Amino acid sequence: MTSMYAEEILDHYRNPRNFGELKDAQIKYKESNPLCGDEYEFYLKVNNGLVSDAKFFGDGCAISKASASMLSEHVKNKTLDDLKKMKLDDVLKLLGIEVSAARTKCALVALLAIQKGIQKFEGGKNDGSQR
Amino acid sequence: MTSMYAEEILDHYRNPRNFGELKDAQIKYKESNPLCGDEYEFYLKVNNGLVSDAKFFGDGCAISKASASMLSEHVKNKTLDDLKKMKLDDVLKLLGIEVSAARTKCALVALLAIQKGIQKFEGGKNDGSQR
Amino acid sequence: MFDGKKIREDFPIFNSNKDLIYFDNAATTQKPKQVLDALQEFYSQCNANVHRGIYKIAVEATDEYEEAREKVSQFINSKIEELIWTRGATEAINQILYAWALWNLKKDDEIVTTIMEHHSNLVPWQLLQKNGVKIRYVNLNGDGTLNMKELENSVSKKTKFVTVTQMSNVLGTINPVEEIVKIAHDNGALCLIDAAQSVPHMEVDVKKINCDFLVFSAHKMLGPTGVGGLYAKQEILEKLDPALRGSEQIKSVSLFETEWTDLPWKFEPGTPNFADIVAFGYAVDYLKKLGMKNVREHERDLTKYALEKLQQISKLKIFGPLNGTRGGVISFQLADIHAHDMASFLDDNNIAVRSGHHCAMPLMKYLGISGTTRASFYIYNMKEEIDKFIETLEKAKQVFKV
Amino acid sequence: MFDGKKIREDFPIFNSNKDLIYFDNAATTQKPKQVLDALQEFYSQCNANVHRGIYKIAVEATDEYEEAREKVSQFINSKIEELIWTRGATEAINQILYAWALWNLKKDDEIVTTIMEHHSNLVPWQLLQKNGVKIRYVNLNGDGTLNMKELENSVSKKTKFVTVTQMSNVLGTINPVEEIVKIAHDNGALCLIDAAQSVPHMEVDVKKINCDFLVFSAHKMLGPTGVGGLYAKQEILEKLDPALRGSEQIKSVSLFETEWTDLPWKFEPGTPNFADIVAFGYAVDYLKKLGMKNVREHERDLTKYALEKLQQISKLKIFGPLNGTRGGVISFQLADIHAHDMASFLDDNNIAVRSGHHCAMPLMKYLGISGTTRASFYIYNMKEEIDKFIETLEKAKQVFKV
Ligand SMILES: Cc1ncc(COP(=O)(O)O)c(C=O)c1O
Ligand SMILES: Cc1ncc(COP(=O)(O)O)c(C=O)c1O
Repeated sequence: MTSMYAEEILDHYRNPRNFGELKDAQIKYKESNPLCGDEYEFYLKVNNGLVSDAKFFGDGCAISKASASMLSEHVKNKTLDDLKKMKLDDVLKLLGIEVSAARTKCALVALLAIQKGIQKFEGGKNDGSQR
Repeated sequence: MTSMYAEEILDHYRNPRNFGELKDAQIKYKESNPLCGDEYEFYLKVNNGLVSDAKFFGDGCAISKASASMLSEHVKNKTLDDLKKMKLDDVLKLLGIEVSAARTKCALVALLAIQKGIQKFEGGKNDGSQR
Repeated sequence: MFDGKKIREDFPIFNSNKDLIYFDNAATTQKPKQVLDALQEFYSQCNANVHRGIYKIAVEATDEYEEAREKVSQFINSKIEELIWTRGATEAINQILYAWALWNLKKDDEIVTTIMEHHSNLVPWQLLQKNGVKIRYVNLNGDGTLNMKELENSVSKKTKFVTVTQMSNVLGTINPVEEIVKIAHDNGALCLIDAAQSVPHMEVDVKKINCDFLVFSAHKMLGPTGVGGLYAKQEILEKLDPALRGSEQIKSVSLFETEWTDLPWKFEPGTPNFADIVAFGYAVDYLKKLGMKNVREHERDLTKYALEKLQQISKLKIFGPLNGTRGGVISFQLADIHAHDMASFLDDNNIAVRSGHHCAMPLMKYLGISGTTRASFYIYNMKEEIDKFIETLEKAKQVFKV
Repeated sequence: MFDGKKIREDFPIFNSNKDLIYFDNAATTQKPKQVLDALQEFYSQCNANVHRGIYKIAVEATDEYEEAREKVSQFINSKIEELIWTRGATEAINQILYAWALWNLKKDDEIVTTIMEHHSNLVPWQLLQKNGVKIRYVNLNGDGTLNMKELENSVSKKTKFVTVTQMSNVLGTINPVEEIVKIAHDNGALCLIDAAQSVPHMEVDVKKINCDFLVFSAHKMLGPTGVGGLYAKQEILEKLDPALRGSEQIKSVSLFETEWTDLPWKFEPGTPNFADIVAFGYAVDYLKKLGMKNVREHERDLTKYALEKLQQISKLKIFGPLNGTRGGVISFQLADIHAHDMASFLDDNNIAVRSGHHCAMPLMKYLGISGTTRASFYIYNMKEEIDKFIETLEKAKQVFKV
C-alpha cells in the first residue's frame, strides 16, 4: 500500500541529485504534466554521441522528482539512441516501485523532457510543445 | 377516439364563418401559437360597449380555425367584459369536443387574440406580443 | 440484415408503451438498455469529475470518458484530436461561428448554403451579416434534390464558407457532400457539413468527405441528450482560439493571459457532460455491432416500402425525392388535412409523427406550404408498423371526409 | 438535522464502493437513486424531443421538462422566465460574455473581480482585453477572506461589471455578495455571482442578492452532468440577443432575419439536454426535502469538526478562514508532502480528495504555492469519515518521515 513512497524515493525527492542549471548544455528542454502541474527542465551535455553531463531543474511531486533525479544519474555515458529507446517500464525499474495508473504521467515527465530535447537537438521537427 | 374531428368542427374548418378583414374595426389583434404556427388576426367593431361585428383572418389547424370561426359568431352582442371573462372551458363548450392536452393551445389562439385586442383597446399596457 | 422486432426488445420504452409506433426519429431516437445501463453503471460505480483526479474512481471515469472519444472518433474516421464534445449539433455550429467565422469573415465575403437547411445551420450565420457578410441560398430541383448547377454558380472566389446539410430533416434528400466540399475547396472556401441526420443513419467518413467541419448529435443516434460532436481538421483547430473559455482547457493562466492546452481539450472548457458522453460511447458500440451498412439498408427498405404504399393513397402529396439517394424521412400532406390534425389523429392511433415546419421555415416558404406531417424511421421500425400507418391514413380520409 | 449515514444509503455508489470516503464534492457530487431512477424512467417511458410534439409522450416529456424549470427557478427564487438552461456554470458565464459583455464593454471600461476566482470566471473575461477593457483583481485579507476595503476602492464609475464567486472552491471563503452587488450597482455596474459552489450548499435567493446574473452547475448538487443554470434579470434578458443561435428559440425565420421567441426559450437553441434537466428537477426535490438550512448546518458541523482536528496536526497548514462564514471546503498542506503524493496516499486508504491548483492558478500564485490538497464535504459525509481522514494524515507523516 505504501510502496509508492519507499525510502529511496523520498530521499531523491528531498535531496534531488544533479539539481540545477547546466549552462553550456547543448540539449535543453522543459516539459510539464498539465494535469498535475509537475514541470521540469532537463539539460544534457553531449560528447562524441555520449551524454557527458546532465542536470535538471523544476518542481513536482515525489514520483516525478525522484524519477528526474534518478534519470539524471542514469543518463550519463549513455548514447542518445539508448535514451531514445527508453520506455515507461525502464523508468519504473529505476524507481523500483509500483506506480498507480493515475501517477504514471508523473513518472514520465522527466523522460519526456529528455527525449523531446534529443529530438529537437537532432533537428527533428519542433513539435511545438516547447514554450 | 375521433371525437376531436366531429362533423361540425370540420365544417367550420372548411367553411369558416366571418372570415376576412373588417376595415373599420376598432379592435384588431394578431396572435400566433409559435409551437404550432397557427396564426389569426381578429377584428372587432364595438358599439356602446357591445361587439357589433367580428371577423378574423389567418390559418391553422382544424381546432384553431373552428374555434376562431365559432368565436367570431359567439362574440356578437357580447360586452367586452363578458369576453374578457371567457376561459378555455368556454371555448371547449363552444367546440363541443374534447381536446387533447397537446392541442389546448390550438383551441386558445383565437380567444387570446380577442382578449389581448380588448386589453390593448382599453389602453392596457401593450405587452409587446403584437407584431 | 436484421430484424426490427428483435431490436425493439432492447428498447425499454417499447416495453412501457407496447403499441407505440415511433416514427419521430429525426427529432430524437429511443435508447437501448445497453446505453441506459451504461449510464446507470457509470453513476453507480465510478462517478467522479474527469481529468486531474488522482483517486481510483476519478481515473476510471477519465479512462471511460476518453475511451468514448476513441469510439466516436473512429466511428466517423477522425483523429482523436479532431473530435470536440459539445451539447449537440446546434452548439457545435455555434462554436464554429464564434471560434472561426466571426473573426475571419469580413465585409463582402460570401457564405453559400441551401434553402433546405435546419434553422440550426442558418440562424447562426445570419449574425455575420452584422459584419457585412452576404449569405447566398441555393435552391432545389423539382424533385426536392439540391440544384447542383446553381450551387456551382453560387460559389465563387468571394465565397469563404459553404455550409450544407448532408441529409434534409424534412425531405430526406441526401446531398452529394464530397462534390460540394470539392467545389468549396476549389474556390478557397471552407466547408461545414451538418451531419445531424446522416451520422445516425449511414456510414460517414470525414476523411473521405474531406470537409473542414462536421457536426452531429448523440440523441439522434441512440445516445443520451446533451451530447454532440464537432469535428474539425486538426490544422484548423490548432490555429483557432476556443470560443468557449474556462477551466480544463488551459496549460496555465495568469492574471491577464491564458495558454491553451492540447487538442482536443483546448475546446472543452468546464466540466464536460461526462456521464452522457460515456453512455454515448455505448450507443456507438450498439450501432457498430449492427453495422452502419445494415442500418442504412434496413431504412432504405422501410422507406421504399412506405413510399410505394403512400403513393397509392389518393390526394396524398409527398415532399422530397421519390427514389434515388434519400434517407428514411418522409414529409407529406393529405388533402386539406392540416399537419397538426393529421399528427393528432395518428397519435390517437398510437403513431408518433411530427408536424409543422420542422425548424425549416425558409424551406416551407420555398415550397409554399405552412408545414408537413413527417414520418422518420430507425432501426427498431418494422414493415408491420408502416402497414398500420397506411391503414390509419386511409381511416383519416374517412373521418376528415376527404 | 439529519443523519449522513442514512442519506448515504440513497447513493448507489456507496453500495458499489462500501468503504469509499468521498471528499471531492467541490469537483462533483454523487447522485441519489431518486435522480438515477428519474433519469431511467424518463428514457424508458416518455422520451421524446420537447416542444412542438403533438403525440402523447412528447407532451409528457415537455411537461416534465418545464416542471424541472419551475422547481429549479423556485429553488433560487427566480422567475421561470429568468432561468436559462446551459451545460454548466462555465457555459453560462460564456453566454454572458457573448450575449452581453462582448458587445457592451468598450475601451477603458473596467471589470472588477477577485484573485480567488475559478478559471471559469476568469479566462472568459480576458477575451475582453481585445477591446481595451481593463480587468482589476481584488486581493485577500491574511485570513483568506476577501479584502472588502480594496474592493470598494477598486469599483468606480469606470467599472461596468463586477464578477465574484459566492464561495471559493479552494479556500471555502463565503463572500458577502449582497454587499458586493450593492457596491457594483451604486457605481452603475452590473454584477455576476458565480454560485457554482454556493447553490449546492446553502440557501441562495437571487432576489435577495439582487445580482444581475448568477450561474451554477447541476452536477455539483446531486444532479446529472451536462446541466447548468444561468439566471439573469428579466429586463436584461429581454434587451439582449441570444449568444447561441439555432432552432427552438425563434418565432420566425426568414432568409436574412430571425425573430426570437419569448423568454426563457429565446436563449436555448437546439435540442436541450432534456432528460438530464428532468432528472435535475428530482435532485432539487431531494435537496428541498432535506432543507437547505439543514444541509448548511450539517456541513458547518463537519467543517468545524474537521478544522479543529486538523489544527492539532503539527506541520499542517490550512489555507482559508478558520472560522466565521465559510463553507465545507478545506485546502491544506502537510509539511513538504506534495499535494499529489498526499492525494495518492489518501486514495490508497480509500479517501478521495483533490490535489493541485483547483483551476485557480492566479490564487495559487498569490498564495505562493503550487497547489494544495483539498477535502470538500456534502450531505452524505460523516464525522467517522473525518476521523479516518485525520488518522490517515497522521499515518502519512510516518510514511513520509516528516
Ligand atoms: C467556483 C466555481 N466556479 C465555476 C466552476 C465551473 O463549473 P463547471 O465546471 O460545472 O462549469 C466551478 C467548478 O469547479 C467552481 O468551483
Ligand atoms: C439537419 C439538422 N441539423 C441540425 C439539427 C440540430 O440538432 P440539435 O437540436 O440536436 O442541436 C437537427 C435536429 O433537429 C437537424 O435535423
